[in-house]
Amino acid sequence: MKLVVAIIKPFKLEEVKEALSEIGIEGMTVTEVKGFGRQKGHTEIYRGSEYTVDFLPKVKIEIAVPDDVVSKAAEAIVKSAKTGKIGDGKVFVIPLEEAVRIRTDEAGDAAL
Amino acid sequence: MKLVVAIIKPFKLEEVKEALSEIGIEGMTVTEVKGFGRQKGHTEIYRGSEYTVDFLPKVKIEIAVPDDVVSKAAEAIVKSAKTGKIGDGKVFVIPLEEAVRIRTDEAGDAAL
Amino acid sequence: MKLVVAIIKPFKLEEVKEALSEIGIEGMTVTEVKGFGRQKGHTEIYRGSEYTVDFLPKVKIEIAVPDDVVSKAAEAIVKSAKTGKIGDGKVFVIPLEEAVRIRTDEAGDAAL
Amino acid sequence: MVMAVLTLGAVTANAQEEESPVADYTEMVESYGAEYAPAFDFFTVSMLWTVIAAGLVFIMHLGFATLEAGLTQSKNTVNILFKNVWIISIGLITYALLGFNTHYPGAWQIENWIGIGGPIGDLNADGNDTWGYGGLGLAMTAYGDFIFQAMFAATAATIVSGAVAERIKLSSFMIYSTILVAFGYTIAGSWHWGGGWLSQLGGGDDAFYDFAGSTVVHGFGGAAALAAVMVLGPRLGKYTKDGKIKPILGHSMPLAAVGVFLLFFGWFGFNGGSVLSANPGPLGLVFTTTALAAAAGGISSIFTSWLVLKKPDLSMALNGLLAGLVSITAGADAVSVWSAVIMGAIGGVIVVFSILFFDKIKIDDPVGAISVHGVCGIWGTIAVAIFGGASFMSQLIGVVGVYVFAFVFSLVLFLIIKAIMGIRVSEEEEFEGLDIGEHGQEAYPDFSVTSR
Amino acid sequence: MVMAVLTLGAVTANAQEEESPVADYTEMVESYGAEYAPAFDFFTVSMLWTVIAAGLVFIMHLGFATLEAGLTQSKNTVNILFKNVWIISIGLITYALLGFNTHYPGAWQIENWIGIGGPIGDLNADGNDTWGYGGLGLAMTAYGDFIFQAMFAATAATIVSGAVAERIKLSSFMIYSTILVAFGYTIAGSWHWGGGWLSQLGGGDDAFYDFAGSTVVHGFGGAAALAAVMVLGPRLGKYTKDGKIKPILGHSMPLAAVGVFLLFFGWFGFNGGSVLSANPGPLGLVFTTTALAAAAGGISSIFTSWLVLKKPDLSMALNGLLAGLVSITAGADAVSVWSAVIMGAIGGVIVVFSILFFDKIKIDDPVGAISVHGVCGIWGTIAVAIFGGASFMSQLIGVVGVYVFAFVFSLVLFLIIKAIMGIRVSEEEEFEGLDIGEHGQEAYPDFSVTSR
Amino acid sequence: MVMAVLTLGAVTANAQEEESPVADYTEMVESYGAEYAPAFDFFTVSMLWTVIAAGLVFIMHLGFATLEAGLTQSKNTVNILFKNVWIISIGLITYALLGFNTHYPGAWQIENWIGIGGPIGDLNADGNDTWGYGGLGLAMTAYGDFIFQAMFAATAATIVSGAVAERIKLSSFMIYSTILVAFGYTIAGSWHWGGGWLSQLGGGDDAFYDFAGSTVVHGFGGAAALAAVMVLGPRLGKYTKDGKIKPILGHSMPLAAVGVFLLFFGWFGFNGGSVLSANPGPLGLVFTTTALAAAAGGISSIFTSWLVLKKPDLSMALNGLLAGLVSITAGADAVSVWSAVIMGAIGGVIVVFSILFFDKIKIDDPVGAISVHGVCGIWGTIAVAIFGGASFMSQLIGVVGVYVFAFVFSLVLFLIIKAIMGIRVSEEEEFEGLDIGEHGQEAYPDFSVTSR
Ligand SMILES: Nc1ncnc2c1ncn2[C@@H]1O[C@H](COP(=O)(O)OP(=O)(O)O)[C@@H](O)[C@H]1O
Ligand SMILES: Nc1ncnc2c1ncn2[C@@H]1O[C@H](COP(=O)(O)OP(=O)(O)O)[C@@H](O)[C@H]1O
Ligand SMILES: Nc1ncnc2c1ncn2[C@@H]1O[C@H](COP(=O)(O)OP(=O)(O)O)[C@@H](O)[C@H]1O
Repeated sequence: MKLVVAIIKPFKLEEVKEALSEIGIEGMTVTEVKGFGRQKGHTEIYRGSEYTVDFLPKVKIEIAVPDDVVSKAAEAIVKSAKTGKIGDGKVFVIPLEEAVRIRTDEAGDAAL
Repeated sequence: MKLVVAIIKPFKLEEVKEALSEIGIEGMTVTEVKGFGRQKGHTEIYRGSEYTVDFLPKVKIEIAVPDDVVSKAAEAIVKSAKTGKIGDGKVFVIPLEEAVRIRTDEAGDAAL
Repeated sequence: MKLVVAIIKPFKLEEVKEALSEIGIEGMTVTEVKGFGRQKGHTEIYRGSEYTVDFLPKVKIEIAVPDDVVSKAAEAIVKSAKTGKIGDGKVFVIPLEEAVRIRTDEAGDAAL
Repeated sequence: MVMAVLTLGAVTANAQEEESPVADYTEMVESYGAEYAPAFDFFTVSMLWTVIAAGLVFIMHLGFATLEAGLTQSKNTVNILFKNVWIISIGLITYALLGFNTHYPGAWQIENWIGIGGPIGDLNADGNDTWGYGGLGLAMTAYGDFIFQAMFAATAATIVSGAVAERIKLSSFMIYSTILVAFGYTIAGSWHWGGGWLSQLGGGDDAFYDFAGSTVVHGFGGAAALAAVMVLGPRLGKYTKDGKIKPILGHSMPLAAVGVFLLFFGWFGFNGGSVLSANPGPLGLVFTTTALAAAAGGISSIFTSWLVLKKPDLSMALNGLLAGLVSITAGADAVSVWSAVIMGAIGGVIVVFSILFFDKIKIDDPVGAISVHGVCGIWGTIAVAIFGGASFMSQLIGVVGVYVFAFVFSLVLFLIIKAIMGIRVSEEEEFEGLDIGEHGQEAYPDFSVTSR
Repeated sequence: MVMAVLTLGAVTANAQEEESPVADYTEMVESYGAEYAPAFDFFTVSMLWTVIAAGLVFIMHLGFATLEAGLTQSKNTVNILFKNVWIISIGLITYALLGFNTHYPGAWQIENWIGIGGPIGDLNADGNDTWGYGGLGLAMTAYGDFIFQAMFAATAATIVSGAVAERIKLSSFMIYSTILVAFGYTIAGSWHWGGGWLSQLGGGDDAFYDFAGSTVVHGFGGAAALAAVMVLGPRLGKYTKDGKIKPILGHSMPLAAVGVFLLFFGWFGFNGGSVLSANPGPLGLVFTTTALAAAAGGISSIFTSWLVLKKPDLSMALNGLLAGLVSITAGADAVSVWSAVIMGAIGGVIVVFSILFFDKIKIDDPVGAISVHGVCGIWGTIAVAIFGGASFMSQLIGVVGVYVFAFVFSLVLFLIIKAIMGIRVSEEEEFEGLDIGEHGQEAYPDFSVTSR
Repeated sequence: MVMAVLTLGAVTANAQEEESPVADYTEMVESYGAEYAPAFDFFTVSMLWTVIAAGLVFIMHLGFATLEAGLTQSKNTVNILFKNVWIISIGLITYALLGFNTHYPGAWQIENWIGIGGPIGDLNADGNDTWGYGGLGLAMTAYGDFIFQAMFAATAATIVSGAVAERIKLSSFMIYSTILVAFGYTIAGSWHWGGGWLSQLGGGDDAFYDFAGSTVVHGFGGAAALAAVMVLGPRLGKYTKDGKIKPILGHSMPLAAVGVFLLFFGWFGFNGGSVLSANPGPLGLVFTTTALAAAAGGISSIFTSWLVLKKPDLSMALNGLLAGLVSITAGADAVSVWSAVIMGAIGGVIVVFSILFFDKIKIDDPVGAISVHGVCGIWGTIAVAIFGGASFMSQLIGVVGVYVFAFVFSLVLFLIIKAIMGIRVSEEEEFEGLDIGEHGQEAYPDFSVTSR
C-alpha cells in the first residue's frame, strides 16, 4: 500500500475528486495548507505598507491505495489538477506499512 | 520508528487521547481535515438550492512511536475511536527513518 | 527522496523558512496543527469554570528533498526553530518513493 | 380661529397648493382652543419619543441574538439566529392578536388575574390618534402604546432562548415560545400593567413597583428559563461523569460584545420609554440611573471575577453590564444616582456568584440568562424598596407571584410539549450541531474546504 | 412681547450672561405672535424627527453592507465593504450636487419628465431654517429635507451592489453607481416626489401612491439590478454545464442577520420619516404597520421555505423580514394593521418563490436583491390599490414606468461601460477573490499562517 | 387656570382615575402663565433630543470597540473588548464623581485653569428638572446635560486604547485611562466648556471655537495617544531590524467596517447633540455638514490611497470617513455645506499621508488613532478659522494649549506608571496574545480542535 499525497490548487479539488472517482477511488482525506514554492505570492498592501504574501492557499489530498493503483491514481491527479501555470503543485508517494478500518478492524488493502 | 496516522470522528478525539495516554503515549499532533469516503455527506440547502456536502469534518492524529509500540497504539486508537457506524475512519502506519527533538537535538526513539 | 516533516512553534515559521532558503530549499507546504506533548497547555477560564487547553497551536512544515539534502535541512530546521524551551517540536524524516511536479510531469528529484 | 389660520397663510406667502402638515396641525389645535396648545405639543413630542423608544427596544432583539450566538458554539449559530427571527416576528404578531387587549383590558375573564383580549382593531379610531387616547392617561396614541409594548413582549421568550440553546428541538421551541409570549407573558403583564392584582396591592397605595419590568419582563423570562433548563437538562459533555464542569466555549467574543453594547443602547429605550412621556425631569433621571447602574455593574463584576477567578473575565464583564441594567430597571425613575450606582454594583457582584452557583448545581445556562435576568431581576425589584421607597412587602409579593407563575407556566408547558413531541434533539444532532440537524445549513460555510 | 421675555428672565433669576437658546426661541415665536406657538412647536419636533429618521436611514447602509458581506464568500468581503463605503459617500455628495434640486425643481428641462438641478446652496437662507420652508408645505427645514432625502438616494445603488457582487469590476461599478444615483434615481424620484408626471396621474386625483418608495426606491433598485445581472452573467461555477444549480454559500450568517436586523431598525426611519412630520396619528400607524408587515413576512417565509424546501431556511427567513418591509413601504400610512399583516405575509411567500424562480432561470443574484426589492416592490405598490384605496391603474402605470425606466437606464449604462472598459473581473481574479484582485487585501488575514 | 384644566378633563370624557402626564404638564405650564408655553415646549423637545443624542454617542463606544478589534490581531481581541467595557464604565462613573462638576464649575482651584469638582447630587433638585436649569442657558435639564457630557468623557481614553493596543499591560492601562478621564480630560474640557481660559480668549470675543470637540475631545485623545505610543514603543515585529515596516494585519475587516459605520451613526448625536437644543436651523445644518464632510473624507481618502498605494485600500477608506468627521466636528455649525465638503476632503487626504508618516517614523499606531483624531483634529480646528470666521490666533492657541497639555499629561502619567508597575506585557505574552496572557480566554475558541 502507498499513501499518495497531492498538493493542488484549491479550485481544482472538485475536478481531482471526480477524476479519482472515475478510477474507482472512493476515499480520501483533505487538508487546507499553505504552499511555498516557485510560484511567488503577491504583494499586498495594508494601511500603506507593502508586504509579500509568501504562502499561497493549497489543498493537500491524502489517498491510501493498493500498490497497483498508485500510478493510475497519480496520473489521474496530475491530469485533472494541471493548469500548466506555475504553482500547480506536487504528487508524492509514501510507503504505507499498514492500514486499518476502525469500524470493522479490517486491515491491509481491504481497509482502504 | 513508525508514524501512526489516524483519521477519526472529531468528537472521539478526547477519548482517543485518553486511550493513548493510558498506554504511555504523551505526544501527538492533531490536524482538522475533511474526509471523503463510504460515509456520504448530507444534503444541505442554501437559498432553495440543494447541494451535497461530500467532505465531512474529521480529525487527523499523527503519533510517532517506537516500532514496538505501533500495534498497541493502533489497537488503542481503533478501540477508542470505534462507534461501529460508517465513517469511523482509518489508521495508517508509515515508516519513519529519523526523529529529532528540536529542543535537545536528541534523535531516534529518545526524541519521541 | 525524503519527506522532512517538522512540527514547530508558530512564531518560528518565518525564521525556519529563511534558514531553509539559505540552504537552497525553495519549496515547502505548511499546515496549522495542534500539538500535544510534554509542554502542558495553560489553564483557561470561561465564565467561572477552569479548564485546561491541552492542545497548543503548532505549525507543521513538510519539505520533500533529495536524499543528500536531508540532514542539512533537518539541521537548519533544528537550529532555527530552537528556543530551548519545552514544546519546540520535532523533526521527522519519512521515506519518499516518488515525486511528480503536476505542471510539467517531471518526476524524481527534478520535481522538488 | 379660521382667521388665525388665514393669517398664518399670509405669513407664508410662497405657500404651495399642497397640504401643509403644520397648518393642519395648527388648525387642529386651534379648533380646541389656544389653551390646549401645550397639551398638544407635549403629546406630540411624547409620542415621538414613544415610537423612537420602540425602535430602541427593537434593536435589543439584535443584541440578544448576537449575544446568544457569540456565547454558543458555531455549529449552532444558524439555529440561534433563526430562533431570534422567529421570536421577534411571532412576538409582534401575537401581541397584536391578543396581547395588547390583554394588557389594557377592562375585560377580565377572572377578575384581576386572567384576561385574554382579542385582536387589535383600528387604534386610530375614536380620536386615539390625538391626545385623547386614554383620556390623557397616556401621552401617546394607541398605536404608539401598542408598538412600544409589543417590542417588550418578545423579550421573555428571547431570554429563555439563550438558556436552552444548543440542545432544544426547534419546532418544540417555536411552539413553546409562541404560547409563552401569547399567554404567559401577557397574563403576568396584565397583573401589573393591566390594572390587575399587583397594581392593587395595599388598595393601590402599596402597589407593586416595577418601573420598566425587572420582574415583569426580565424576572418572568429568567424564571421561565430556569424551569425550561431543569426539564431539558444540560448540554452533552457540560458536566463529566465524575461531576466536573467542562466549559463549552462561546465561539465569538466580538459577537457577544456587540450584543451587550446593543442591549445597553436599546435599554435607553426600554427604561427611557417607560417614562411614557417626554417629561424632561424623569427622562433625564432615567437615562442617568440606567447608564450609571450599567457602568457600576460592569466595574463590580470585573473586580469580582478578578478576585474570585484570578483573571479579569470578559464574559463576566459583559454580563455585569447587563446585570446592572436589569438591577435598575424596576426603579430607574425612583432612586437617586448614587443609589443606582450601588444597585448596579451589587447586581454586578450577584451575577458572578449566581453564574458560578447555577453551574455548580448543574443548571446549564449557556448565556447566563437565568442569573442576569432572573436573579438580578429579584435584586432590582427588592432594591426599589430599599432605595426607592416602595413597600418591601409588595415588592416581595410581586416577585414571588410573577416568578412562581412564570416558573410553573413554563414547567407545565414544557412538560406537555415534551410528552407530545419531545423537546430535545438527538445526541447525534447535538454533537453535529443544530445548524446541520435542524436547518441543513452552516453559519460559516466558507471556512470549509468545499466552498473554495 | 418684549415685556414677556423680560418676565421670563425674571423667573430664571440665576440666568447667566451667555445666550439662552430657550429665550431666543421664545422671543422668536413671540415676534410672530402667540398664536403661532403651536406651529413653531410642531415644526421643531417634526424637524427633530426628520433628522433622527435620516440617521436611521443612514444605518440601513450598514445593514446593506453586512447583509451583502454575510451572504457572499469571504474572499470578496473587502470588496463589498469598500463598495458600500463608496456608495454612501458618493450618494451623499451627488445628492448635494444635483439630486436635491432635481427632486424639488420648478425647473424641468423636459416638463414633468426630466429636470436636473444644480448644487444646493445655503439652505438656511431666506428663512428656510424656520417653519417657513416650503410655505409650511413641509414640517422641516430645507436641510432637514435634504439630509433625509440624501440618505435615500444611495439605496438604489446599494441594491444593485448586492446583485452584482463577487464578479463586477470595481472601477466599472464605481462609475455605474455614481451615474445611477446621480441621474437615474433622481429622475425617477422627481416623477413622484418632484411633482412630475406620476404625481399628476388622473389630474392628480389618482396620483401614483408610493408612500416611502416601494417602487421609487426599492423597485428602482431591483429593476436596475436585474438589468445589471443580465448583462454581467452569473458567477463562475454557479450553474454547472449540465444545467444544475450549485449554490455558492455566504460566508457568515451572523453578519447577514446583523444586516437584516439593522435594516429593520433603519426602516422605522425610512417609513416613519416619510410621514414628513411628527404627527402622532400617522406616526404610530406607520411604525405599527411597518413592524407587523415585517413580522408577517418573516413568519410566512419561514413556513413557505419549510414546506417547499423541507427545512427552515435562515436566509429565507431573513429575506422574509425584508420582503415584508418592502411590501409595506408603499402603503404604510394607508392601510390597516391587518392589511399590513396580509401584505407582509404575501411578500414573505413571494420572496421565496421569486428567489427560486430567478435561480432557475439562471439570474444569479447572490443576496436576493431582485426578489426582495424588485418583486416585492411591485407587490407592495399594487397592494396599496387592493388594501389602501389607491387607483389600481395609477399604481400599475407607476410600477411599469419606473421599472422600465430603471431597467433600460441600467441596461444602457451597463452596456456602454462594458464596451468602454469592461465590467467583469478576469476568471482568475474571480477564483482568487476580488479582495486580493482589486484591493490587495484580505478580510480575515489573521486566520492564515502568515500572520502568526 | 384650574378651570382650564377642568375643561380639559371634560373634553376627555373617558379619563381614568390614574395620573395623566399630559394634564400634569399642562397644569405645570399654566401655573407659569400661558406665555411660557413655547419655552416649555421647546425645552421639552430639546431635552428629548439631548438624551437621544447621548444614546447615539454611547453607541460610538461600540463603534470604537469593533473598529479597534477589527484592525488588530485575533489573539488580542478579548483584551480589546474588555478595555472598551472598562472605559465606558469607568468613564461614566468618573464623570459623575468629579467630571461634571468640573466642567460646570464656578469653583476653580486655579482660576480658569484647574478646577476639580465633586460628585453630582440630585440634579433634579431646585427646579433643574424643568426649563429653569442654568437659567435657560441650556435647553435641557441638568441630568440631560450630565448624561450627554458623560458619554463624551470616555472618548479620549478610547482613542488612546486603539493606539496602544496589542502590547499594553491591562492593569496599567486601566489605571492610566481612569486618571486620564478623571483629571486630564476634565481639566482640558473645563478650559473650553467650563468657562475657562480658552473661552475667554480675546476677552471672550475671539474665544476659541470648537463646536463639538475636534480639539477638546479628539485632539486631546490623539495627543495623549501619541505620548503613550512614544513611551510604549512599537509592537514586536512591526519594524524589522533593517528598518523595514512589516504590517501586522487586522483580523476582521467586517468588524472594522461595522465600527466605522456605527461611529458615523453616533456622530450625528455627537455633533447634532452639541447644538444643545432642538433648534431646527442649526440642527439641519449640523446633520448636513457632518454627513457631507464624512462622505467627502471617504471619497478623497479612497482616491488618495489609490494614487499613492496603487490599490483602493479599504482601511484607508474607513479612516477617511472618520477623518472627515473629525475635520468637521469643530465647525459643524459654523460653515457652509461646500466648506464642509472641502474640510472633509482635505481631512481624507491628510489622514492617508499622516498614517504613512507615523509609520515611517516608527510610531506604531495599530488603528491610526493619532492620525484620525490627533492630526485631523488640528486640521478641523484650524479650518474653522479659514471657513467659519473664527480667529485664527485663538484656534492656534487652543490647539497648542490642549495638545501640549494632553501630550504632557499623558507622558508624565505613563512614565510614572511605567516606573511603578511597568506598562508593557512580556515578549512571550505579546507573541502568544494578550487574550491568553491577561484574560486566559480566547476570542474565537471554536475554531480550535478542542471545542469540537
Ligand atoms: N519541496 C517541496 N516539499 C513540499 N512541498 C512542496 C515542495 N515544493 C513545492 N511544494 C508545494 O507545491 C506547491 C507548488 O510548488 P511551486 O514550486 O510553487 O510550483 P510548481 O510545482 O508548479 O513548480 C507549493 O505551493 C508547495 O505547497
Ligand atoms: N483511501 C483512503 N485514503 C485516505 N483516507 C481515507 C481513505 N478512505 C477513507 N479515508 C478517510 O477515512 C474516513 C472514513 O472513511 P469512510 O469510507 O467514510 O468510512 P469507513 O472507514 O467507516 O469505511 C474518510 O472520511 C476519510 O477521511
Ligand atoms: N510522539 C509524537 N508524535 C507526533 N508529534 C509529537 C510527538 N511528540 C511531540 N509531538 C509534537 O511536538 C510538539 C512538541 O512536543 P513536546 O513534547 O511538547 O516538547 P518537546 O519536543 O520540546 O519535548 C507537540 O506539541 C506535538 O505537536
